[in-house]
Amino acid sequence: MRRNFRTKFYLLNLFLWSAGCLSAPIHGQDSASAAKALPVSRAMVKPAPDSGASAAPVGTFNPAGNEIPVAALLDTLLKNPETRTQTIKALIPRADHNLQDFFQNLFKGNLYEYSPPAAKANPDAAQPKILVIAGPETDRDGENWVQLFKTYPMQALLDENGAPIYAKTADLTELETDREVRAMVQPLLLAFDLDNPDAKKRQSAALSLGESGDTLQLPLITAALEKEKDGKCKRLMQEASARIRLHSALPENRAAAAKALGDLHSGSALAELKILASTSGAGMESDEGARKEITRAVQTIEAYASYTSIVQNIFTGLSLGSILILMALGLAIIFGLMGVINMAHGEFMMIGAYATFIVQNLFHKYLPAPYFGYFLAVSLPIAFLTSGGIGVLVETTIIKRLYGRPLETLLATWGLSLLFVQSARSLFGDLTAVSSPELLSKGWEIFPQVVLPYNRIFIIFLTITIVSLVSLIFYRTPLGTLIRAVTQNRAMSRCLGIGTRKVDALTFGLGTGIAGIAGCALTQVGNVDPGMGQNYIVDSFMVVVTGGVGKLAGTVLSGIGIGTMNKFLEPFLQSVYAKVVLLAMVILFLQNKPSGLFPAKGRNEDL
Amino acid sequence: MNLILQVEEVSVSFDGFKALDIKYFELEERELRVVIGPNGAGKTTFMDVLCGKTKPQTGSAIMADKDLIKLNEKQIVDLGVGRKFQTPSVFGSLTVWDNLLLASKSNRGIWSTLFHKPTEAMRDAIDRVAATVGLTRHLSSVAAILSHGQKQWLEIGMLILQDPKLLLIDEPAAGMTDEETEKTGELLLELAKRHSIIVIEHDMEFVRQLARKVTVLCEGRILTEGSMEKIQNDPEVIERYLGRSKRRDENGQPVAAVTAVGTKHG
Amino acid sequence: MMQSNFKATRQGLLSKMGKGMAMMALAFTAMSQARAEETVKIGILHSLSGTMAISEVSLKDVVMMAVEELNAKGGINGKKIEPVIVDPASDWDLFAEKAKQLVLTDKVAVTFGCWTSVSRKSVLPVFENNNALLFYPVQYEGEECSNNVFYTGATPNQQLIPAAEYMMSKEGGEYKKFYLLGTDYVFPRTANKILRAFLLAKGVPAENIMEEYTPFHHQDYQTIVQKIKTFSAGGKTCVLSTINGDSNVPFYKEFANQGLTSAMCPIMAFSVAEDELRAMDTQYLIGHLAAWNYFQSVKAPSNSKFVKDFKEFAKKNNLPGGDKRVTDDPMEAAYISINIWAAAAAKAKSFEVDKVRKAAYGLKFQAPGGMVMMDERNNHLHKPVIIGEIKKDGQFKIVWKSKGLVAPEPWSIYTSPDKGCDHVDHTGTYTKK
Amino acid sequence: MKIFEALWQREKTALAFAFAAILLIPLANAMGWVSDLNLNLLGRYFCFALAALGIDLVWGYAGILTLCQALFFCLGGYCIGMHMLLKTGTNGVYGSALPDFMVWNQVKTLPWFWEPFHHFPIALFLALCVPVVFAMTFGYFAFRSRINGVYFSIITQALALAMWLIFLRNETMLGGTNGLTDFKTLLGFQLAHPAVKRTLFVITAVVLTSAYFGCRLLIASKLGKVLIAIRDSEQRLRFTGFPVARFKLFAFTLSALLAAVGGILYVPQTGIITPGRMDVKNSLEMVVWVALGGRGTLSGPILGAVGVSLCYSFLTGRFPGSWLYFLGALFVAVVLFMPQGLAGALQQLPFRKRANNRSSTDIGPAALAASMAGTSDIHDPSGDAQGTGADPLTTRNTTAGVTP
Repeated sequence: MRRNFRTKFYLLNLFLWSAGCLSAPIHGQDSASAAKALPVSRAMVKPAPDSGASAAPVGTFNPAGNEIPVAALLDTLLKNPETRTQTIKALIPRADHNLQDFFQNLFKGNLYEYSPPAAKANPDAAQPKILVIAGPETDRDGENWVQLFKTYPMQALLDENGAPIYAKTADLTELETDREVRAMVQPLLLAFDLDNPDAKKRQSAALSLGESGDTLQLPLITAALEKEKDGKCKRLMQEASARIRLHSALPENRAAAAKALGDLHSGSALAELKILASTSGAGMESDEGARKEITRAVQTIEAYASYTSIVQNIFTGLSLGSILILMALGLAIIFGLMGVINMAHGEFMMIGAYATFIVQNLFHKYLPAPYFGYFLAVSLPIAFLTSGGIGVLVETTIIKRLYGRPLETLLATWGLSLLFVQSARSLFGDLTAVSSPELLSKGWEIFPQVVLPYNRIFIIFLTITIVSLVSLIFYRTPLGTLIRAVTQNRAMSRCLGIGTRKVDALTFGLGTGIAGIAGCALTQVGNVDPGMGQNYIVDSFMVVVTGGVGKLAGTVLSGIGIGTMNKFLEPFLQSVYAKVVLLAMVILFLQNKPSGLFPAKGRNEDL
Repeated sequence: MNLILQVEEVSVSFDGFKALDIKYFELEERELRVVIGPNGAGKTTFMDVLCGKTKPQTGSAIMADKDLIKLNEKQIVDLGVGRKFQTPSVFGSLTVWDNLLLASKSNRGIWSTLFHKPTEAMRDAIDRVAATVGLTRHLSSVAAILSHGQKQWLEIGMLILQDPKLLLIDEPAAGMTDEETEKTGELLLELAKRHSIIVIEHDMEFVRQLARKVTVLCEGRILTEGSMEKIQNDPEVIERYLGRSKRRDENGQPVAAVTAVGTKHG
Repeated sequence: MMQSNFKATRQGLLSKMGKGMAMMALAFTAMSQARAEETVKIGILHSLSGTMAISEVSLKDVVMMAVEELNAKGGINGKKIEPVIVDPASDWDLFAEKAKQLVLTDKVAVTFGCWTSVSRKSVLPVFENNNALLFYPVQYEGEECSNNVFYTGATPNQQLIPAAEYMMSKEGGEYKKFYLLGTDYVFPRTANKILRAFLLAKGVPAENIMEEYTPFHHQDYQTIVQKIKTFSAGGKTCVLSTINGDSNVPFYKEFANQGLTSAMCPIMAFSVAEDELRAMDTQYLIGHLAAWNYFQSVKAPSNSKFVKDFKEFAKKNNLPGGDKRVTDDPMEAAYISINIWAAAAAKAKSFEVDKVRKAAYGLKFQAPGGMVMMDERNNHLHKPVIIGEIKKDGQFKIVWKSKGLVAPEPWSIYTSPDKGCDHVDHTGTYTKK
Repeated sequence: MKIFEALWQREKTALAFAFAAILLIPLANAMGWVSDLNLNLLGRYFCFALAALGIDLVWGYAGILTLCQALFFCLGGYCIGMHMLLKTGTNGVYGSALPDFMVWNQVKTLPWFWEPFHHFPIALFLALCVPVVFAMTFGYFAFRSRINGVYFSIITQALALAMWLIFLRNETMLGGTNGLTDFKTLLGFQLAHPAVKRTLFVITAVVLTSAYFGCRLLIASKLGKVLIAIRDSEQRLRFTGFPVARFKLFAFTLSALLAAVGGILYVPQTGIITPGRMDVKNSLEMVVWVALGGRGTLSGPILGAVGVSLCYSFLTGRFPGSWLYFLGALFVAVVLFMPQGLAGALQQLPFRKRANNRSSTDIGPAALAASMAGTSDIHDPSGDAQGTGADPLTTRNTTAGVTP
């Protein structure tokens, strides 16, 4: 019981502190007396929600007796916008489990004023406005509708017939709150979150609590730690606990905390530890022994950080490399194999990106929300077909007249690129957004602090797939044999009865189609605008040429090489200089290997 | 007679594959040597080494006390080595006359080229050579529109004007009619009176027409050397190279030549 | 007018062959003369193609809307406005050329245009040498005080300083460490120079300020986000971003995907407005901040009308985006520009540059975002400063607003404390005694 | 002197144009028939034509596609811009002897490399020298290691990109993104004065004319033939005993010099020089002018540069929303319907007689292709070249064209 009481006190202080009532955390000893004087919601220290016990009903615990009921307070929120901040401040100490949803939605800005329609029985009596929580948005006939919920506790709002009520978002008025209010609510939500069934929530709560460095919150974390099963949450809570204990008054506690942080390789505590470890300055550790431990922890963490940064650099390099490969692969076919200097290559990527945009919009228009995420899977083939189809069209109308006149393909495709850019601008304007599917948002945390974003992992795999598919097509299918035959010796192929026109068109279509896929993939990391193609064309040509013209394997290797090199340079140099140095390296590389990574071999190359 | 070229221990390999491995080769002044060998025997590589296009991993090729292997292309040309490539290599968008003018001996620096005025003697030489190779009518035509054989001759004409001590001629008769081939042969024999020449050839008739001494290359190595007669009777050569030709000799067609022509156009 | 008539005739006589053409020229001149009688030309000098089109097209649209409105009210001084639109195509040299064309050939009364500093610098001599007027509607780096340019965007103190102050305030989150990130050109460089001076003056230690620049159109923010992550690991860190244009999308995406959130490390942006947000997947952006002088979400009747009118205008004219179009700060500034000019011209009862300029000083205008005022001594605008937080619908929740209007400081007190801008008692820039 | 007579015979049109450009147009401007604005436009486009002429020498004739011409153009321009900016002196916004952007960057003393630009002769010398030395150094290493064709093109592009990024930086002390602007005088003359502008125009026209005829002479000389020979068969030329790398370097450097001269004349007429002028796209655009005008003819690049730029200027003013359609369609149409570029198309006009000449220097690849088109199928050759990794950026003179 004693312990329980203590916890309550800590929580209380946390609220007061966060509400700005206390200027500094109190390291008070006399917790009992402080607790008596203030109302405390016992619901706060309820067991984990899945244990079966539910929160106490409203108003059953009201030691002060003259407290305004929570429901009334909530009503004031609407009636009295001027005192809104005050009201919320008053509500904070009253936070129990039933209010959790209220606070969460307040924080997210999901609280609305709602004027219910007049009741049938009494059409003249104006219904009072009520405060509601809005559910997720759904699209009905082009308008956004939301389901409405009661605020305390959160339950579906029902009409006279017992059916859930929906409302147009346009008819709702948002409950405006200050950022200050939300800043006060945040720690409260964290405390709620520490025993949230969602592990992610617990993690971010732990992280933020650790950041606060507030010793008052230590028992909360300790309690949570005991129950915690999830490994990652556990780690974060340990880290948070140790970070808080760094502020402990006892040197040995601080030393132990530092050791724990060192063992945890806590990157987030590094800055703090460094200040403590310094031998001068305001924040230095006063105790010699503790400082030694802290210094050791700093070293451990830094060593670990340099190891993870290598992993991270390899990943970012691979990621950039795979994007470069994806961009350059189509060009390697069109330029490397067919000899067409395709200045419109970037624009074919743009076409792929806009195809993705259109598919996304169609999904949003015609399919229910749960299917939105699949638009990317659908748009990959669509982007391929659109870009490829336009590529075939361009080949059969323009490029086919120009084989053997590469100079003129340059001019014609330059002209085409202008046409494409302007068409995109007239059709879509300059600003369009392609969203990421839920699945590709966020990332995979392989180490603490090292997150590999899913969209980049996706692109790496996409690149691997496309490269494998292309090499399969080229070296394992009759079409590939035809393509290789025609691009190597068109006249001879024609003599052998190969329909070179058709093969040319298909090859060009394949190249532009891959550009389309690249464009589709780029929507996940970059933006979609009519000029986007221009951003990529220089890099694409550089990758193809550095790899060795006409060599697909060269393109792949040089893409990875340039990507990784760039990413290993960038941490040391500013990104501008990293790029300059990289360009210089490409120049020097070609000085030594004047025909790229994989020079074309052949006895007749002189002729 | 003096040796003009002495090649020792030259070996070239591409990615581990030994394309050329010549222990010893010598050429006398004003000698016309024919090099034969099956496809991939290293004939063209041998010429590439001599003119500086390919650098061997080891060996030396001494000409006029200088090692060709240590020189670059231009120095080799200055030393007096001229090269004609397998497929005709001329300046397509220049006229025949201009092609010959560029080949003519003169200072080849930038400024002297800029202010170059062809002398009477030079013009005469060009006209003479044009007559020799039968291109007088085409002097003002663009080289690209010449026929294959005419291009071959133009290239030979350019070589003549370049006036090298040693001519390296790779398959001069390729793509020529019998008549043209014979004329080419005569031209080479005429040239051999003043120059040393190495000729690569597949056409055995043509080889017979030229032949004084023949070197047989096989898998990068010199199989044997000697007169045409000796070669034709060498069992190893027959085994390796002319073997198939023996079998079909009853048709009266030297098969080596037939296969060679086939590969040329392939 | 007579003179040009005469010239055309003489030209026709000179080339006897082209008599017919001379007649045509005459007819043309006569026609344009007839039209010129009723209209006053204004130039619109915004890039409609090239890299800057992404930002500038909307400004052209909003000026066109204002022209329509003004013409519907009968024009100015009895003349209808005739806009001359040209496309400088994001090509700085072409900006100067087009400015010359507008000023010398089309003889426009005023020009509205430019976005980047370099384009403004490029056209500046044209306007100064010919005593013409330019209205420049974008927040800029200051340190300029031309007699021929009206700057209706924010000066550094009308955007940067309040934003930094806010981030340091209790309400804003009391951030202690600042990552200054920008695209490598003049505005971010100056902005960061001023911000750094300000932060240092406020006692932020130098090691708590990081500064980094990326090239134009930079697309790969992996490393930079990692740097931010490392820098912010200890908490209480915010990013002050002057990233421009198409780099914003990849930056915010990477930021979110590497697990950083607005709660952990908010980004305060100076170049991201509602229009840019249209091109972004807002799920990544919720809670990040921006500082401007206007947001579409400003609650005012004049603003509701402005927003509604613009959406209708976009729909009616089949502009891409249609009624999904939004308004933002530079657009409001462009709208203010033309209206202030119109008011000044009406007040001066003339389109003469000198008279209009004089009339414009101290002029007040009920802008969509509230009352604004042209300074009484220089060509900059007094504006409110507003800080907004991005919501998931791509609009801003207003979290802070300055009390009243903030006076412009073309010369920042943090970098050039001894300089001022005054066209009344001085000739532009002067040194304070 | 015979060669001059021949020139007079064959270059009547060019001389007529030169006469018009040098005398008639400025005169018309002085009389007020041609506006200052248009005169200025034409003068600036002549500068572009100079750069394009350079590209034609090195690409059209020697077959080396360079993608950093705009860089040399800007190097020349920056040098002269630095001189003019120093001469602006205390007339700038800040009233400091230092250029405005330096004051703004809180630079207290003039960086050392600015010092020489106080004096016009030195500045002019450097404006010519810097690009030339730069081109020579870069070209020397590139040509020495035999970087050919597309590989050469891409390293020049990488160079252009790297230099652009460097010039964008403030630390370079060249004005960053904003570049150099606010020029007031050149050699004491007010740049804004119409007579000064006219004089600049005349100088540009004279320089362009001399460059054109200089190139004419050069191409007609044996050196011109060597350049064409490099394009046709570098190997053959090498085994004919020519130091090919040196000739290439000569052409590359000369081309850089022409670009630099263009840049020197461009900046005083434009009033600003920024890194925007040297970005990758600008170099590509210059190549497009040459391709459009007709590669391997000397009038082609001039026609292309002036023509495309005039179109650009006209269309962006007249059709601000749709000019890209016109320009894009123009490029495509030229490719499809004028396979020899503008110059080739003009030469084919009925009233033009083809000069029958022994020398082949006038016959560009385009004309050649046309002459071969009757006998062979154009659809063929590049594939051949590709299979063996040869280079798609330089049209080789395709022997395959006459395969029976």
